[in-house]
Amino acid sequence: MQNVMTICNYCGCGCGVYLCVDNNRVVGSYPSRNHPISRGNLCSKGWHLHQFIHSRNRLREPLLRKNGELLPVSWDEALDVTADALHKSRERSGPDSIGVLASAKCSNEENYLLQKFTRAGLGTNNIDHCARL
Amino acid sequence: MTNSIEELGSADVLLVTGSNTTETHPQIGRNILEAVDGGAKLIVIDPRRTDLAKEAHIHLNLRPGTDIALINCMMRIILDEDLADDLFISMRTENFIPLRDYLHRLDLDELSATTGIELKKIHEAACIYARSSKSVICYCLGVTQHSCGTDNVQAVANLAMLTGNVEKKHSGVDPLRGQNNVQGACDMAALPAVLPGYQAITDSAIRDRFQAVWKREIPAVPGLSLTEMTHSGKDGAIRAMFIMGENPLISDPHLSRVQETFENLDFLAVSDIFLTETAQHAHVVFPAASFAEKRGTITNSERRVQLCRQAIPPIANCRPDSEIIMELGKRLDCPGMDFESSDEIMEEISLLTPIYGGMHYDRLEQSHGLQWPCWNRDHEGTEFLHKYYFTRGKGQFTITRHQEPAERPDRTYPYTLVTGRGSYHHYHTATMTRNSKRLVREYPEALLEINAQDAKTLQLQDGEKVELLSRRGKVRITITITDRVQPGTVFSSFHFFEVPINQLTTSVMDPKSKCPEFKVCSVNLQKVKHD
Amino acid sequence: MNTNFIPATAVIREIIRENDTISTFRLELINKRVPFSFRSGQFCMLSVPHCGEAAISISSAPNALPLFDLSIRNAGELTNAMHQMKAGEQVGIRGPFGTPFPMADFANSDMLFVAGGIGLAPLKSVIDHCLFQSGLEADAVANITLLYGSRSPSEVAFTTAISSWKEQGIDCRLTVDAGDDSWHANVGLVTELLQKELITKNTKSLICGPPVMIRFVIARLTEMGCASHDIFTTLERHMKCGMGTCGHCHLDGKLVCVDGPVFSLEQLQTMDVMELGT
Amino acid sequence: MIDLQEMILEKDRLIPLLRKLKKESRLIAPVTNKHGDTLLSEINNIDRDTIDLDRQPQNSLKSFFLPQQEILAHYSVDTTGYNFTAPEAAKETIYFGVRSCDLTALLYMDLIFSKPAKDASYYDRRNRSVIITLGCNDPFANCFCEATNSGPYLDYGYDLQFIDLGSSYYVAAGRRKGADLLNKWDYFFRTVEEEDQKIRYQLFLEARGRFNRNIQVSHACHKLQEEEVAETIWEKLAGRCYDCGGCAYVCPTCTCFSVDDMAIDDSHGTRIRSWDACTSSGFTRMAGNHNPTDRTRHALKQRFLHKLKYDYQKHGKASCTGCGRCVDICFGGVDITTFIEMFTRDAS
Repeated sequence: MQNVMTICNYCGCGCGVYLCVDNNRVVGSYPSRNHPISRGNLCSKGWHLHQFIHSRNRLREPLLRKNGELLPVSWDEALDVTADALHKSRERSGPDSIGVLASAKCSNEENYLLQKFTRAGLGTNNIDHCARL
Repeated sequence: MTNSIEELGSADVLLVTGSNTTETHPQIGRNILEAVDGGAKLIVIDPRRTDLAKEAHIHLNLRPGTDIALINCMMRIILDEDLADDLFISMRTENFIPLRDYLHRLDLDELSATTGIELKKIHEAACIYARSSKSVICYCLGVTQHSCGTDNVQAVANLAMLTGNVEKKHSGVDPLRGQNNVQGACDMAALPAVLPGYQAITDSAIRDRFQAVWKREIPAVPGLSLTEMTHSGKDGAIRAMFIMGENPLISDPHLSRVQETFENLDFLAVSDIFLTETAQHAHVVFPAASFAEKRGTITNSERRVQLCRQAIPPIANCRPDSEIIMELGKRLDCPGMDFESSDEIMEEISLLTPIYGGMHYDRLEQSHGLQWPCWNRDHEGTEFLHKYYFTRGKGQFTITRHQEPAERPDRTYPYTLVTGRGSYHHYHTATMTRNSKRLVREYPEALLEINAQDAKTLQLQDGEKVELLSRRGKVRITITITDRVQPGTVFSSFHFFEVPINQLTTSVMDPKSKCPEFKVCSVNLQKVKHD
Repeated sequence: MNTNFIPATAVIREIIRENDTISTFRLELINKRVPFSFRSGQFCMLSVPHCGEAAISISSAPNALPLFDLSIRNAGELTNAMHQMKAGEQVGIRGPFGTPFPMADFANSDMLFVAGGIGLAPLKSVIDHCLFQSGLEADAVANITLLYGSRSPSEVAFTTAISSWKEQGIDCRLTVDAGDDSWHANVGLVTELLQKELITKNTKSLICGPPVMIRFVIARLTEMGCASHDIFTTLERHMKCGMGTCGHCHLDGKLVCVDGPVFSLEQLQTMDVMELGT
Repeated sequence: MIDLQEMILEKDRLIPLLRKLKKESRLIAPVTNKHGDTLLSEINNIDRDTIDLDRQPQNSLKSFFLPQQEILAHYSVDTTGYNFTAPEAAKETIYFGVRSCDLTALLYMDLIFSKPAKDASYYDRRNRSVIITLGCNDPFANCFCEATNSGPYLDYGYDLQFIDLGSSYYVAAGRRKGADLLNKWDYFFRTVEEEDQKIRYQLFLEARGRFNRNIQVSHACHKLQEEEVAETIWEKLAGRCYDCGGCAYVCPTCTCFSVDDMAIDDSHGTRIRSWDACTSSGFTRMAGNHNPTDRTRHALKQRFLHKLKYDYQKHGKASCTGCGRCVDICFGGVDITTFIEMFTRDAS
């Protein structure tokens, strides 16, 4: 059993929380006492932070719509199809025909990468996220 | 937030407006209550009698959408009582005289009538706020999610500047940020008009700096905002979308228009950890790694950039979003898509983003994070903003005038629906919380809060299902009778896909911030006839 | 290793549809580690695949073993999954748990059963047991009366059992909150059936149903002079273990799963109990 | 034969002793990590993981004996039927540096998990454990174990009790397994001198005088046997309870749990036991929305009465061990000491 310090994934408070890891499974969440926000306690969501990680409903494979149905495919196929579709849309209707939504649930690095990809890769500034929702 | 969360605990007066803090920001609520228990005064502005409002010395339960009238009323009282901070106004602000003259022309009784709160209560609140030099204002989406959201924020800023309650420890104006990394997503420019660190996309010198690193030309014209994209419609400008970890088909206003857009896209790819309602519409779905399965930083409400450590490898065949983006980038010939770690990405961020200039992984690893602006390695971060100067120089007073919400109650739709996060146990579209057994047990279904008086008029029993209708759609929902809402107002959340409350909400937005008016729309309730 | 959280496997032998939402599942254990026996009033922890466990009272009498019945109302995730199951499929059983009815004290008594809806399930076990005893020894119990309330005629459950009881001489009086053209029995609350002539000095009353019903029936019986040690009820509470450790069924310092679920009014009067409206 | 009841261990011998112990079992001890938090953790490398005996561990023994989430059973549903199998057996474990309050809590859990039948998983871990406590010479800021009769030193219940005498530890065996350890590793120890006894006694007296907080626990327990708590007190407390469950989760004697199934795929899954809190409304809610507990008025009633009234009735002792963990972490500032102060003040 190992305690890995991380930051809670729910609200903007940003509590320091230990994920208890046993055999590559997260089996608990425990507040950090020394962390300036959590100060030894979490809210109900934080105390149960570990519960959704291994949920049976997690997506496990890339999916591609074939004949109206989402079916598992390889990573390469899913990525190729996506890159191809974005490329086509850009060729046909211009870069501003593509819209990108980033996420307030993802990391700074991922958001940075996605806006870089949108601006430098796709050539549009159509990028936003749910800041106002 | 301009302040740090910890500072709230030592403030003398806390004015909380449009925030159900104990439920939505529990740790901030904890600091507020600690201040109250230590003798601080608490003023809560909220149409609902939230748990925090119950602890308030004064609860100003205004009619939804009358924030400006209320703040103007408070400012006028402060002027009348000679409680304005003249020295601060003359040294640090500009444009005060027009505001003063405007306030003097207002009629206090009229303002009080507009808000639905008796003048005496407003008077008392204004004096408490203005008399202390350690007064802090916290606000949340209850202020911004209005068609006049930007003006609401300006009114709040006017109030703080009028009394000099900014620019020092324990006093300031604190927008509470909702999602764990909404602050960071903004900082990183997941926004249509800026580059990382809020640098204007229209500024060619700034673009040049980025172009030098990115090796590609960056378009100079600001892009479309989220609602402009999701409401672009059947033949709209948006033909293809890539969505990372968002669920607009539940979270966006006026859902039927969003559905129309999504059903007519040529292509939609979604990366998420669950098969959300939005992912169900996609052509391609990428299984993303959850926060526990990757490394990266997030920025909390007080601008604290913190390191999230990887606890386990990605489950099944999942991959971190960063890998997905880079793979797509490589396939579309985007240069600079070969980072080996999030550490390496941060190196590029700190190079291009001055406020993140001192954010280095080794420093974040050693600490509980650093608060931006953090200019360089020697800078220790910034506890509170606007010390010595405002971002734009002098603080700018701007006149804000009361404006009625886009929709007002009428005969057909006599009730006002306020939406927001409705439960302590759920988050946003609840994709994560509804996959947590305990949280589902605690709050299993969507509820509509209604006042006992209205329930009586409509002959509704607690726990009964009703049909809730607006001009745009209808949903079936279970009611809960409570004194949290005033007569004439009902409240619900958007956590439950079975009750897509945003079928009802309006797509009217604030013209500047593009923030939708989630807090006011007119609805009617109908008893559901038993089969 | 002692494995008190490992259920035994039971096969569903038969499913008896009692009404639109209640069915009785006749079960038989197939891999019991210890002999299985129980007494009327006890309950089991039922496992349904992927749904966890729920406490369900046993509705058949012990003499029917090795078969035993669980009568279940479709009211949540687990019970809904149970209602999708078919004869021949398997479920998990732990137990029996809890304090049963004090059957020995009922010898020679006039038995009055008052039930509402699914609340008849635990009492059914007692009624069947009384009838079985009567077959063995003439003075097992004296008269048996059942007052049974349902919300509507279509919700009347256990009709097969009730007709069989009637044939065996039990005075069964049924009532519904709201009747229809097909309904010829009483209309009104079950408390309205509680007439003076039903009560003797020798009456033991056993009540089970929704909390409000229990409260009003107890009040009425007390008013008619029934002693608190002659009134029994069985309480329903949320339970996770059945063994007195998980804490969910706490009741003013007691635990319903071990100290109950059967309580005499005499016991309940010393506690702060929802069913008494305190 | 137990012949080595009390011995002295020079501090220099502590690590060598623990190194030997670790070879035979898993070793758990308080460790302060790089984030500044002290947690009872598994010692993987005795030279690198620095054992910190100066700070109170944030977690208690509960995290190990009744983990936040544990597997009670594996199940499978397939053509062979619906079958359950027991989880793996526990490992032999030595817990070192356990505080008196936490051992007292463990003894309470022994009681809870023994009736009516011994809880299999709990006793499997318990039977494979050795508990070495450390008497508290300097109580922590929120501690009040003297008021709950669970410290600063203990008279029984431990396998070994260490008392810090400055340059050495006074080590006493309280149970067979502890005495066996003393016997086995006798060459690390020396015999107790009269001087050691004197210092130990002096330290004990001083420790008792060092508590910051004077909580009237036994007064509250007595009073609760005689009178009801005013409704206004319950309502005031409930109004400030924001339903985080934190007090119950950090409490070393809160043993309430939930049992749920976690499906892995259509035909496999695990039955999970996890911490629960009586303060939340879903704890007692039944199908059909009946709830015997009204959270808005009585959110904290069961928790406080259970600890101070019911357990006092049943076991003659409150089941609060004065560890102070729930103090200061409550979002609404209504921990058990707030209640005791409100209730006992109300009297005068």
